[in-house]
Amino acid sequence: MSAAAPTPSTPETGDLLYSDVEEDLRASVRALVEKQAPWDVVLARTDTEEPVDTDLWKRLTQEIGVAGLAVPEERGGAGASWREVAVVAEELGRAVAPVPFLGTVVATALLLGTGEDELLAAVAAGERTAAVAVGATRGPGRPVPVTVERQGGGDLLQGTVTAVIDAVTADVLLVPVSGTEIAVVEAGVDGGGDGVTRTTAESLDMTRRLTDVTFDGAPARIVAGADVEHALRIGAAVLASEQLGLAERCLADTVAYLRERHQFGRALASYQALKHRLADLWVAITQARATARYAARCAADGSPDLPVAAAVAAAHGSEVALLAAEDSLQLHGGIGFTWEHPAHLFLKRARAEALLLGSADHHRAVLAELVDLPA
Amino acid sequence: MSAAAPTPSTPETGDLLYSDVEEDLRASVRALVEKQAPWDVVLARTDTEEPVDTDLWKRLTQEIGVAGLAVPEERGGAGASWREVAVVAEELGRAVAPVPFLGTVVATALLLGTGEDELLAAVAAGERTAAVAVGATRGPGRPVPVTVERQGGGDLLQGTVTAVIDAVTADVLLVPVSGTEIAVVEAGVDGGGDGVTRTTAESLDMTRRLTDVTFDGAPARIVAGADVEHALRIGAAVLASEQLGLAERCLADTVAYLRERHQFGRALASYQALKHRLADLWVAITQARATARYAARCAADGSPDLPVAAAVAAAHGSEVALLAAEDSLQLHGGIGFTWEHPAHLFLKRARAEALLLGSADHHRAVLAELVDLPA
Amino acid sequence: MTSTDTPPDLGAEDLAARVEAFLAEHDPSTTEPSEFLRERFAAGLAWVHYPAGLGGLGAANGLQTAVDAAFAEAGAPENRPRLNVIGLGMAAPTILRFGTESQHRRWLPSLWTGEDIWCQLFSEPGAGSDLAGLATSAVRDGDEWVVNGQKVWTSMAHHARWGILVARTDPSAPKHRGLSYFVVDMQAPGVEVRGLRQITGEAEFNEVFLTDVRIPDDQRLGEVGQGWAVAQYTLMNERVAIGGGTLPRESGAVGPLAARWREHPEAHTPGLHDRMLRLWVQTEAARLTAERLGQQQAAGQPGPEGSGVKITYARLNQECSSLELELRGEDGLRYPDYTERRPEVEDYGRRDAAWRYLRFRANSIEGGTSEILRNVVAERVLGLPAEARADKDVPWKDLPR
Amino acid sequence: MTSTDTPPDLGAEDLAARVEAFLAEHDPSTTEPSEFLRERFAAGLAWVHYPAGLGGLGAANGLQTAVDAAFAEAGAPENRPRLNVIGLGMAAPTILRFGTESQHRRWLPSLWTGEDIWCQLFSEPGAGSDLAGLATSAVRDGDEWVVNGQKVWTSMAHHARWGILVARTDPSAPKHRGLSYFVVDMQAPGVEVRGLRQITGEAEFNEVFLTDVRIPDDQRLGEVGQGWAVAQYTLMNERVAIGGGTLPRESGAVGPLAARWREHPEAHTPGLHDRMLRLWVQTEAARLTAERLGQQQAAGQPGPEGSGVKITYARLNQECSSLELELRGEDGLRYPDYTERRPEVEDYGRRDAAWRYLRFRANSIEGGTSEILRNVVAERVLGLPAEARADKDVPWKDLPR
Repeated sequence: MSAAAPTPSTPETGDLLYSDVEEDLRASVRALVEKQAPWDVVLARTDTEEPVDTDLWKRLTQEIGVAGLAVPEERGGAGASWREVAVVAEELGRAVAPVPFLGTVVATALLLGTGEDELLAAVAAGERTAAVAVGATRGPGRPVPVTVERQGGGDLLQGTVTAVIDAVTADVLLVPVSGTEIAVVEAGVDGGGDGVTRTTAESLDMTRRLTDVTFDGAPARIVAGADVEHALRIGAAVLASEQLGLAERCLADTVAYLRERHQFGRALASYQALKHRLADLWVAITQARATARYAARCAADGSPDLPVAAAVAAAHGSEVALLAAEDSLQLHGGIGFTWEHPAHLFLKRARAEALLLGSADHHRAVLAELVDLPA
Repeated sequence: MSAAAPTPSTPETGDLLYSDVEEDLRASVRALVEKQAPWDVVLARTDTEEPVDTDLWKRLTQEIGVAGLAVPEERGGAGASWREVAVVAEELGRAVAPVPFLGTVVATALLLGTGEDELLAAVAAGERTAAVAVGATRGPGRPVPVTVERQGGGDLLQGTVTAVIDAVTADVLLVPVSGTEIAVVEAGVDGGGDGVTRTTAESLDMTRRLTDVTFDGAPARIVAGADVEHALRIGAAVLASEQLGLAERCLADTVAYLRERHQFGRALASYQALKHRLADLWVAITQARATARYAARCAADGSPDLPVAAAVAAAHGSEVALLAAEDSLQLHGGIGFTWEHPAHLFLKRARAEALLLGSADHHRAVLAELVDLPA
Repeated sequence: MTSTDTPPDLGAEDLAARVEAFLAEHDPSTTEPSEFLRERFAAGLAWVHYPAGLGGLGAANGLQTAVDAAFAEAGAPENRPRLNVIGLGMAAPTILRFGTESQHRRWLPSLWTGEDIWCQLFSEPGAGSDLAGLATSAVRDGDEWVVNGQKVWTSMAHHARWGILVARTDPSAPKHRGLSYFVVDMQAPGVEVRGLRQITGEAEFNEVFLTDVRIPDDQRLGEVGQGWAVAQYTLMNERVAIGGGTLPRESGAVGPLAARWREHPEAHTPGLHDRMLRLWVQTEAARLTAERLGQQQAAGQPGPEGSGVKITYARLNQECSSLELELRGEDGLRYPDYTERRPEVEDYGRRDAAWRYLRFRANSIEGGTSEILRNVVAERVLGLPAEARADKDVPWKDLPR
Repeated sequence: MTSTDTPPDLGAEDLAARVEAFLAEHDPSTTEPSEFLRERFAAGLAWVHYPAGLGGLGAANGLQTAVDAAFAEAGAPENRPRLNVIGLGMAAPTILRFGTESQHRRWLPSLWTGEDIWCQLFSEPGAGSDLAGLATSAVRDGDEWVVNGQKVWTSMAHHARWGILVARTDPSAPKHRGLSYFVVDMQAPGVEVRGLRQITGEAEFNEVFLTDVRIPDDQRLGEVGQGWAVAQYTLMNERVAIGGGTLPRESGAVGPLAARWREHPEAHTPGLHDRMLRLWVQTEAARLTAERLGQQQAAGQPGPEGSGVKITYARLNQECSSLELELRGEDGLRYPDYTERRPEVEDYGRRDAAWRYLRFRANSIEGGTSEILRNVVAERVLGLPAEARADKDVPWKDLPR
């Protein structure tokens, strides 16, 4: 905050386009998701007791390998990068697919720093599902609500973590116990492992239900080398791509509806006020795409600009996705307010995502520090 | 900020309409201003060395009595109220009339608390012009930058006050020296009285130029009983009505232009995106009218809700006037960007007014205290 | 219908005296409620501005408030005003204005007492903003009409005994000229009411399917082909709700937001503070605007600000509840219950923040979308040219849909 | 025009060698600048993608940057690129595309060297967004055209030797079909250039009055009646400016805003902080969007994002400079000087904040209003129906104006 603070330097932008490999990956994911989880199937699942589409997740991980993209080949992954992960996130966001992808992303980023290669490989292969036990709204830089009791036979975990992302079907929980250490806890399936109680919360976002987890003397293995802040930042960066995909879907659905729907003898798409609104939304989405791509690029290349890139992408992506979902419902009129139309699936996802891994407000505050614009 | 803070009570709204007397007053002011200061005359004056229309001011004060409306009859005024003052402000704002009305309002509010009845009566009659020497951006609650030296023969004033409103032609300056005391300084005409140096500033708002005033041992009479905060609050409340008048004018001019201007074979007024923008502006203006009227009503009746009413009116009025002026210029297209079109007169006034007597940001901060919504 | 037994200048005092006399004769604590209401109707103290014999005394409109207050104070039974909001607010004035004398006598008493709940069968899946484009058909068959079609957004249909219906009686006429207006018996064969689940999970509104429903011609209101004008009259009555009494500061969606702010200082951030204050200012501005509109209406200047007030409240409800979710943080990610069910008619302020966020999305759609209302302001207030349309003079059946 | 002395695959190395050889022969420090520039043109190193004989070597478009850099490094004289931005950016490609061989030789050399500045005479007071509605007439008289009308927003006209002009040659044809395109001698009798004062006080642009101006027919570009197509080509070249090289973070109007913030902690408030951070994020998003667009164009995918980038930058310039005034407080109420004068061509970032606030109002008007650009996005990108218009097939003279 000196009187002659320099303008921040400009990191290299890098490649913001999609590679052919990425487009192929996108096509594979889209084809599978459109076949197995079209919106009416996704909607119908929300009224069941199985909110996660475990079969779709199995096929995504085992046929396409979406969980191992950012994991090096020698550690059991596909040896691609967070760029490709971000493309998958776009497609899953576009479909509000009820699979534990985001949680897996954060867990993978966390495990990559540790020596837990066996677990990492199992997660990458889709054989195991891991979730990171932090509150869903937690942006980088917030405290951890559990304690470790060192006992003779091993470490026992005590405490409650509420609103955990993608823990509904996780069979292993990674619990940050300091900035660099995590406790690995076997969670079992269907409810909980030893000393672990999971309760699936009734969640605003019906396609990504949150879990309250209580550890009451749960046996844990403490593992070092985990960079919790970095993993959450990777999560925020990838989330921005999910938001991009969601926003694109909302725009596309709305354009299609307005072209088809006639009122007063004209297609709604011919009304200039609606045209301009969609044009503004399209402009906002081009920006969300650029920021999400840049964040993914920084994550992939280990750029020192990742904290800025992730904060920009998250702050911008949250608002664009919410705008797209709210505009989409509004422009669909009454039908968009009904349960049997998909608009609410996107609205609920977008409204919840705007709080996930740090709100836009939080990310702007983070940014203020990073780019020397203090309060 | 207790856990069970009650919802604020609701003061009586009072009459928000215009009385017949007010409408008559409006008609008189409008007729005079339209005749003597149409926009091209106002514009031409800005290129001269006489930025204030002293002849118009003389007629407004002496023929219509605009300076004495809030002054009781027994003290030389018309015995009306701040409501009528606010109506005059609407009309002068609509015309961006270059007369020292706003400064007179604040000066009058200040003098009403004192025993300076001779001066008050002279100001009310338009025989003298008084300005309050505080910086133009000063909202209620900021310090005073002058000092008083008590000397044998009387008090001498020392210090500089920059950006004073309506001091260009003032022949007496009222300088707050504490929350309840003012120094009355003879300013002379054309430049300055004894120990007073005035410099008219090149101002963003060409129709209300600001003055930097330096007191270097200026003889002053210290007067008690002045409520500086209250006077500034009255000023902010009346300013909201001026902003209302300006916004109404901008909307009316824009509607007229869009109806007349054809592009692509249609009147611009037939394009729905422009129609909706004007509709939104109209809605905002109805709100500015309600808040300005309520502030004037509270000022007139000595309501304890005046601080809230003035802050709401000022915060809202600033933004609506600026929106109206910016939209007006934009929707006039290229012609609105030229010097020879009036749009810029309103834009510059509105942009400056948004800082006058406290910005919207400042008024919201004041409000946070008043309605128990602390940061 | 004219009345002969009404004093020409029935004043507030006269009415107060009549209420007092009525209460003396019918003790609310001992009279059976429906009996009490029927007697009140018969005494002309139901809606005093209605004609004598139809529940009123031909008094001035503004005098009703004091009468209602006096009955309420005496502990008189209510006529289910929230459940029968369509009947009392929209159906009744339309029946009065367009009905025959026998129709008045048939429907108004049980409507007012709340024995019969009414619903409104106007909107259709293909006719929302463009109501005149509706497709439900009514074909004449002797003294009856045979109705087929689908209506939607019908509140109270699952409680209703009667519905007011607009249907197309002449598809070869231009859209506004081929409509007629009926009263349909909701218990008639072929009327099927289905709850319409909405994004909150609940079914607050209904779809109504009409399959070969037979309506006697004496249940038609207005002339054949006059349906658009009758429907406009009904809808006009929808928008008179604003005004009357001082609106409390912090009413509406800003209330729970401000309360949450005051109760949770640990959630305060500068950015959220600024947004909340902006919404507070806008809400107060909207409140004063509504107050001013009420004063204008009371002064006989029925200004067009109503559309602006509705646009603004819809936006503020949405933005306040959305900000409230941000303020709630993790709690904002939870939802009480998406299970399909019928909601109570209740105060929104008491519902969960996430529920309100979802429910308020409809505020800018129901009762005129914000986009349509901007057209209204632009065209009727500012006098800007109407949107180009090609559907006014073409036979309805030839229009694109 | 085809060239015979250009190697079929002239590469970057070949060009570098040619530049080196040229510089060896023409020492920039001793050669007279205009002489140097003429020789550079003759050597085909002016715009290397132009044909041989017209300042180029028929090389690939992307190779120019390195050539310019090499000349700049050697201290070679410039060809007044900022003053002749219209000539180099818009007139030259149009002359090349639509001109005859003799027109090429007549105009391109002195254009490129900067000896002759060019201006563009398209917009009129009555034809802004709707350029095809222009009214300036050109009437044939033997081998000449007699031109009458008024043009506006003509930058550089007071410096210009030549102007590119669109005029109406057939008022009875529909608007787009009655136009022709000319090169007008700005020193010809009847051409009057007047500074057009703008809201900043300065006269940056001009009005140009054309009174019985005679233009020889050999100064026509393209066929009679083909003026719209030629003008479209000219305007297409206006929008290629984006891309190339990394845009610096905090470039544009957010730069001085952020600098002011860092330098004046005493002016910080939470509300202003939030607004500034939002604008910072939006600016960074816009920067990355422009970067991505540049990458797309470089990859041969000339996406339509350009309109969106322009809309966004206009808004951000306006909002950032407005917020900067709030941050300046009392200083934001002052203005440097409203005196009418001709401004220098200079960096906006160095001007006063209040000046920028005013100047940036034009950003959403000049070069396509934001409203028109939203139409472009809606119709050309999203494929939504075009606005209804009734002016396309009617004789121009019968249109409402």
